Amino acid sequence: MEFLTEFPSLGRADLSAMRRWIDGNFREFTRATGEALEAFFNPLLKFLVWFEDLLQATPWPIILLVIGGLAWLGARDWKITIGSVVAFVLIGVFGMWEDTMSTLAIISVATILCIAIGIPIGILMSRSDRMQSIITPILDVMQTIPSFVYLIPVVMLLGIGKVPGLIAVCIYAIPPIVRLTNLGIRLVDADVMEAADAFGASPRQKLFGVQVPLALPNIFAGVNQTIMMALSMVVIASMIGVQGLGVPVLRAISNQYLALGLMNGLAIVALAIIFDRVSQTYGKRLQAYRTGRGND
Amino acid sequence: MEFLTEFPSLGRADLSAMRRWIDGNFREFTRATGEALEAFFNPLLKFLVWFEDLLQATPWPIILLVIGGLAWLGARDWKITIGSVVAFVLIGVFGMWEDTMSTLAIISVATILCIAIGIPIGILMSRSDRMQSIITPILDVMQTIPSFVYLIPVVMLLGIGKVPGLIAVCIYAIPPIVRLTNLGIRLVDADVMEAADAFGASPRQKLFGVQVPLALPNIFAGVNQTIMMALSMVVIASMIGVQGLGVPVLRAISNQYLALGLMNGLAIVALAIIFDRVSQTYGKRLQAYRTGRGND
Amino acid sequence: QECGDVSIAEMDWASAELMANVDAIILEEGYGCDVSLIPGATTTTFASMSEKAEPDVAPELWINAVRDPLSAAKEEGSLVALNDGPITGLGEGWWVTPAFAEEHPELDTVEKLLERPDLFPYAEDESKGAFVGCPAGWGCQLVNANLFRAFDMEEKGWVLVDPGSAAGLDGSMAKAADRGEPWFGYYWSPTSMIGKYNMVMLPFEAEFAGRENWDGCIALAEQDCQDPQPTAWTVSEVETVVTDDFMEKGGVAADYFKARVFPGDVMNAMLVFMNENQATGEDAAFEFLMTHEDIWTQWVGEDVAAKVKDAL
Amino acid sequence: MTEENIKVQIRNLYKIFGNNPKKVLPLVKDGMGKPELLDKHNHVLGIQDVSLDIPEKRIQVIMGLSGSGKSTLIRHVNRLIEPTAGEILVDGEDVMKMSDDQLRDLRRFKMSMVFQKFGLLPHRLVEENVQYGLTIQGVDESEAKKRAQHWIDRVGLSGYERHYPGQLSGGMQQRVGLARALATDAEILLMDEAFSALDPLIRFDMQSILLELQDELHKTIIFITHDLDEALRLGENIAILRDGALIQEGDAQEIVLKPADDYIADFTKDINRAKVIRLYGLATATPNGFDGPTVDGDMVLDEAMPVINEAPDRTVGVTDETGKLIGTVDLSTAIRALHA
Amino acid sequence: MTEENIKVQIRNLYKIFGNNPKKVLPLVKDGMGKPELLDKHNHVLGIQDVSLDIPEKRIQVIMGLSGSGKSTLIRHVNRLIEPTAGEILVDGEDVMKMSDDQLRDLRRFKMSMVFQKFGLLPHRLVEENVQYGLTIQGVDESEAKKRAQHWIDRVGLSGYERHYPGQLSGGMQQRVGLARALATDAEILLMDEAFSALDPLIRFDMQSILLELQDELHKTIIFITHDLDEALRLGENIAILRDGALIQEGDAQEIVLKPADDYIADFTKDINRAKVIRLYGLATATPNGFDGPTVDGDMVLDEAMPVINEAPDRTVGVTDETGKLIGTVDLSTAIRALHA
Ligand SMILES: Nc1ncnc2c1ncn2[C@@H]1O[C@H](COP(=O)(O)OP(=O)(O)OP(=O)(O)O)[C@@H](O)[C@H]1O
Ligand SMILES: Nc1ncnc2c1ncn2[C@@H]1O[C@H](COP(=O)(O)OP(=O)(O)OP(=O)(O)O)[C@@H](O)[C@H]1O
Ligand SMILES: C[N+](C)(C)CC(=O)O
Ligand SMILES: [Mg+2]
Ligand SMILES: [Mg+2]
Repeated sequence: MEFLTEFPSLGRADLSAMRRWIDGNFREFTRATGEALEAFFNPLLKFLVWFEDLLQATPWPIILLVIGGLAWLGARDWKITIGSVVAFVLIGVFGMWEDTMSTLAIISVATILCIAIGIPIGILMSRSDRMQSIITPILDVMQTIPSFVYLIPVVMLLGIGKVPGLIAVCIYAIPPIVRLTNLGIRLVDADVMEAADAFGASPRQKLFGVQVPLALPNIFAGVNQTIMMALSMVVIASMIGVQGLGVPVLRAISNQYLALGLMNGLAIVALAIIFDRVSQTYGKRLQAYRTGRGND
Repeated sequence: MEFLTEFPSLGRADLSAMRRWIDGNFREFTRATGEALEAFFNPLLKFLVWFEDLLQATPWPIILLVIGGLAWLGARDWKITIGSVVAFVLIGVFGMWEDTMSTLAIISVATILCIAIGIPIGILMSRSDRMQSIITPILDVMQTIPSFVYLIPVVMLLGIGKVPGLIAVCIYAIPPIVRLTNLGIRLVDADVMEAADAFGASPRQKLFGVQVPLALPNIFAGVNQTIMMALSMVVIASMIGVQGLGVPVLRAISNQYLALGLMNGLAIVALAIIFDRVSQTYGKRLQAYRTGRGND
Repeated sequence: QECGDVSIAEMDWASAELMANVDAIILEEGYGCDVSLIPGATTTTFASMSEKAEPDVAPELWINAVRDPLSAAKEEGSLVALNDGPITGLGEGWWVTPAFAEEHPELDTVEKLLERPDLFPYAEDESKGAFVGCPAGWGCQLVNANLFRAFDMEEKGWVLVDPGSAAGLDGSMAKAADRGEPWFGYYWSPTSMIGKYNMVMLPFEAEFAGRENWDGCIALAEQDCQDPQPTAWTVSEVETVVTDDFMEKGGVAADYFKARVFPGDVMNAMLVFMNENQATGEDAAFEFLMTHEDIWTQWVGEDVAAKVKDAL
Repeated sequence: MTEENIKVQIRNLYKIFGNNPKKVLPLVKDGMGKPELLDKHNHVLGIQDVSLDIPEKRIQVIMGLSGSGKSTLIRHVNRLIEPTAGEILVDGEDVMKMSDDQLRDLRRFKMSMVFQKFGLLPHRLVEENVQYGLTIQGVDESEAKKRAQHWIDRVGLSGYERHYPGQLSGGMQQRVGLARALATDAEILLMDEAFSALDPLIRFDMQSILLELQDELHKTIIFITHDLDEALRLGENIAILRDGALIQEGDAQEIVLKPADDYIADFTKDINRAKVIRLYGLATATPNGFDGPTVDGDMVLDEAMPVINEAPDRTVGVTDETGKLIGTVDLSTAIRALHA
Repeated sequence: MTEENIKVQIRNLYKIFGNNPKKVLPLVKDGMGKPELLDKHNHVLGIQDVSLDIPEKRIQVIMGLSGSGKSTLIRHVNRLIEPTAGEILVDGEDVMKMSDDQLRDLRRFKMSMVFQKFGLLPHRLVEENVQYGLTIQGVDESEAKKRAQHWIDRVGLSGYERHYPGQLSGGMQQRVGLARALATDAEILLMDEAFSALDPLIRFDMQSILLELQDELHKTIIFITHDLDEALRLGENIAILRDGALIQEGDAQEIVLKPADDYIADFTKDINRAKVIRLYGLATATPNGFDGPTVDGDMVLDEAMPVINEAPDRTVGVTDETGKLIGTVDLSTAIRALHA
């Protein structure tokens, strides 16, 4: 009976020997490559530090102006522009300006990076079923392996701070944009693709002239999810020493300060909504044909 | 200058008074409604406990059989069926059977719940732009407010354990399926919808006869993301008292056991991949027309 | 003497896991309780106990982080501390890696080391020295922040680095120790990390500057501590806390909890055992019960001890 | 012909596409035309003041240049498009004032439609597509299957029941749409270029179906076509649109022989006049009687030519329905009429 | 006529749709027909052993029942579909053996296509759609714009340049597709029911464009149509498909007067024979000369009838290209030929 209800697993000793063997090897690997890796990422670190310092040092009225300007450029919509500026003013009034700037610095870099890397991978994935079957499980691992698990090796390799934080955010936030780019391209109408083929469009011309534009609804759903994922990682990132809104949230948790957590959490949400609305409205503008407003 | 670089925020005293006021009120609310809420969720708790006990008590060969059977029913694909069974055997061999059963119990309930709730909400959302503009920000909050933040009130209301764990998982995992259902329905070809209209299809008939079937590629992308999100919450859930694979992961983190974390993390990934492949292959079967295999 | 259902908090660090599992085995086998273990972290568990009286027992509660609400709860009577020292030989303080200690034998106190921030360059600003504090929310976070001011460390060229979490703190220390890099920061014992890496704790030259300074300033949030004075660390406090529900149900095992004290060296040995074998709390509990009969038999009556021994 | 009931009545219908149709409506009412409206105000004039009575049990053909608003007009009948102004009455009821439920019932039971672009359900098999209207009506499955199969066979798609629309040729897809519309057995059929993708043989066959339906079941059919021969074969009444406006309405002979303007004359110039022109239109009175062979005045020239050719003097007498002589036609007249 | 170069050569082409075409190919080669193949093996026979030589600078019309494989055949010419067996040579080069690059160049510069279902890019404005082929070729923007504008004007869509395809009527969309194909100035035009959604006037105009193009620029055009009149107007050579097989090929006169079988006879029965039958086909030899009016033997009856009617004795002489008399035709003969 015991045999049936308890799975006949490897012996305790075997398992622990195996675990130790893995850990030992990884530790060696860390020692061997850690420094090289750190050196490799150093320029990124320098940039992130510079960018954060820039945001921190810039007088807040200028930041508000820039944010308003970017929102306007992206969305061309007064409601969104004013909403963004008001959100930042509120964040300032409630004393979260500095943390927000730190978070803004790392998250905007992370999101842009994820999108810039994710879309090409998604395109690659849509090219063949083989590619798809190779990339899909990698994405599955990236999304479901608990961040805590890879935080250990990442910290062992790169220490704590912005770079490992950025990596952790990207590991988690890239998959949606990759998947939805792939899906969107695969859903493009076969008749339209046939027409492009018939005119001798090269793979490149098909991609940028037909597939990507027609996949935009899905690609922007991916952008939305990537933004959401990136911002949901703010707290995790701050667990490995990234400054920003995650820090007070962690403090709030351990002290059960509901209001503190809520306020900072809402600041994160506000960033997410601003990022999302600006990018989505930009996406809508790229898809003018769907609302049939061609004649202006 | 100080004024410019430091945002003129509310005074420290005001802010902290405000926070304390919120916290105080919530605490009162908790005491007032906590028991009623717990009673409300009691059946769910009983079910979760029963289901976990069932999985734990069932002899493993039967579980393997059931898993193989379900995989086959869903996917009708030998590779996936065998892969699933092998994955579970490996999980058992590496001594994670019990934790896996616990996680399986809560996550399968959570995923099914999320999909069952999420698709109707997504449908609702696709019905009107007004609905969309109401629901979208709620989803944004659900996805980006750090789980830690809502864990505080959830724990204060319901204590720690399976029910709050389930709630935390669902809050995070529902948004993708809602969003992608909505998007998929909105992308359905206007010509086809017009035909359905012309034949006098009721909203219900349009929905189930046309919109949902044609939105399936997107809905299943949503199912995929919901599964991924649910499984990525296993560790967070174990922070508030849910048994399962998250517990050893947390232990691994606090003790820097790389291999332990990795193994349990991979078990989570394996669950995710099995859930995903079975559901996606099922989805593919529902979309036979896209591969043009009608004549069998 | 009915025991019934008992839930025990299993916190997510090694010593707490061990204790929770030892308690679980003894209550189940010795007292016939029906024990469930509930995983959690210090503060979520504490909140659940004070608000919902669930779980019943927190075997190893580090009270730094929850000092105020805990004393409030004690006054109210909803929580009861059965044991205010379940582990002996607790120690908190500022540590450096062994490689560094060897290289710079002359820097043998905190104060001496504080003059050399250049030896611990901070990755994000190399002109500064990095001092790794506690993750947000731990009691030690407040203490470190206040001591940082008390020792004028900012002027001396230090940055107080927030590691963000236990994982961050452990990782940064492990990485440095593994690679023989310099590392200076807070840690505590008994923990496997300290033993495993042979970390060196630096003594303070300053004397302990009195309870008033510590409790009235150093242990509080920064804004409530206007003028922190340099001081050595106070003694650390861990308690075994139970809910009043548990006491009302008869508190069968109350005597056991009161008597249960793990000597520091034994605890350290167990932690090293766990670490080396990547053992679970359960594994370690059996190991402890089998190899340290001399210790745990003193915590319980003979009949109970006999029952537990039978079950092993 | 007897006094007829009006089945579908369109009254002063306007439809303008663009961002703000209501704003430019007055301009259109004041007579601004389609090109000017497009040029100056960036709105497209879809339908301009169209009024049309479609009698019960008739086939109403609608013709006109590409882009003249035919599809837009037909879509108003079952309110797939909301008009900018005007009324549509079906059986005397204002479609615009119907509740959702009424409208649904109208579409379910009274009308069915064939779309220019087919509008098939890509995810359903051919047989499921054909059953669609019946399923919507709630007809039970086996009955629906039976009726669908009948129409599938009738349009010549037997064997393709379990194919998806994407696996069929254009004309086959169009026939699926046709079978779907016919299967519901609705009183009013809206057919937007329903045969445009069909070859002459199948097209002829499909036209025959329509004529039978109309004959036996007295359906009211609104039929858009570009094919003049088809219009002539089917259309008891033909309406011609240009730039959204209705410019002529009448039976085939009227339109061919008395075009309202050059546009229509041009439009019909390619027609096989031999199949349109009937003898009574050519007969010249013979005050002093005629004793050669006579033919019915309703006969078209195509049929009459060999008769005239064989007749003595190459001249025939022409009679009306009652058999009374109304005049004579000789070969030269006939040939001249054909090549006017 | 002079000896011509063959532009497109199709040799023993087979196309079978289904899960395992290669497996059933031998059955088809052994003569199994389309209905049987569908019934017993669930494969659709698209093209069955078609061989066809299409000479340079000609318009080749392809006709056939709906579903007979016309679209499938034309898609093989630029290899949008891979054949199950057989060869396609364009200018002597085997399309199946081309590398990706060669194939791309072929499609870019040598061929262009109008699709039965239009295949427009929904996200591009009308003008961008028309420019598409040029953009692909790498023609610079202002040049492309100019050429596109020319064709937009030519197909009658001026004013709609900045609309999206979704905002146009079916026929307007079809003309966008047409303009897009014409704008690339390719040597070979593949036109799959390119005018099916057009009204007679615009259709006539578009036919004229094709005839001009063919006349002035000597394009080779493969044209699928269901409209017999159109086939006659355009088609120097007509090929007729049934169930995927080529059953007759020849010029219009041949097909109308000597149909290979009943199917074809049926197919063409509705044709306006007056526009097909030419005098030389009817002329009876006059050994002792003829001194009345003469006409060119290439004239179709439609034009000749008034002349014959006005001629003395209602008889005309018929001459060949060189003006030599080859016989006479009288009115009765002509009328009988029309109503055979
Ligand atoms: N993708 C496909 N899968 C399966 N069968 C197909 C596919 N495409 C075409 N067919 C079949 O091939 C046959 C020929 O189709 P094709 O489109 O060439 O006909 P067509 O002559 O162009 O007809 P139409 O005049 O109706 O356009 C049809 O029986 C059709 O069902
Ligand atoms: N959704 C729309 N948005 C803007 N303009 C439209 C829309 N639908 C139709 N139109 C315009 O309305 C006019 C009439 O279109 P309609 O489809 O009724 O023409 P049609 O007579 O059916 O032509 P065809 O014979 O080419 O099908 C066209 O000029 C077209 O551009
Ligand atoms: C010192 N510990 C990290 C174990 C507990 C705490 O300070 O909350
Ligand atoms: Mg139309
Ligand atoms: Mg075709």
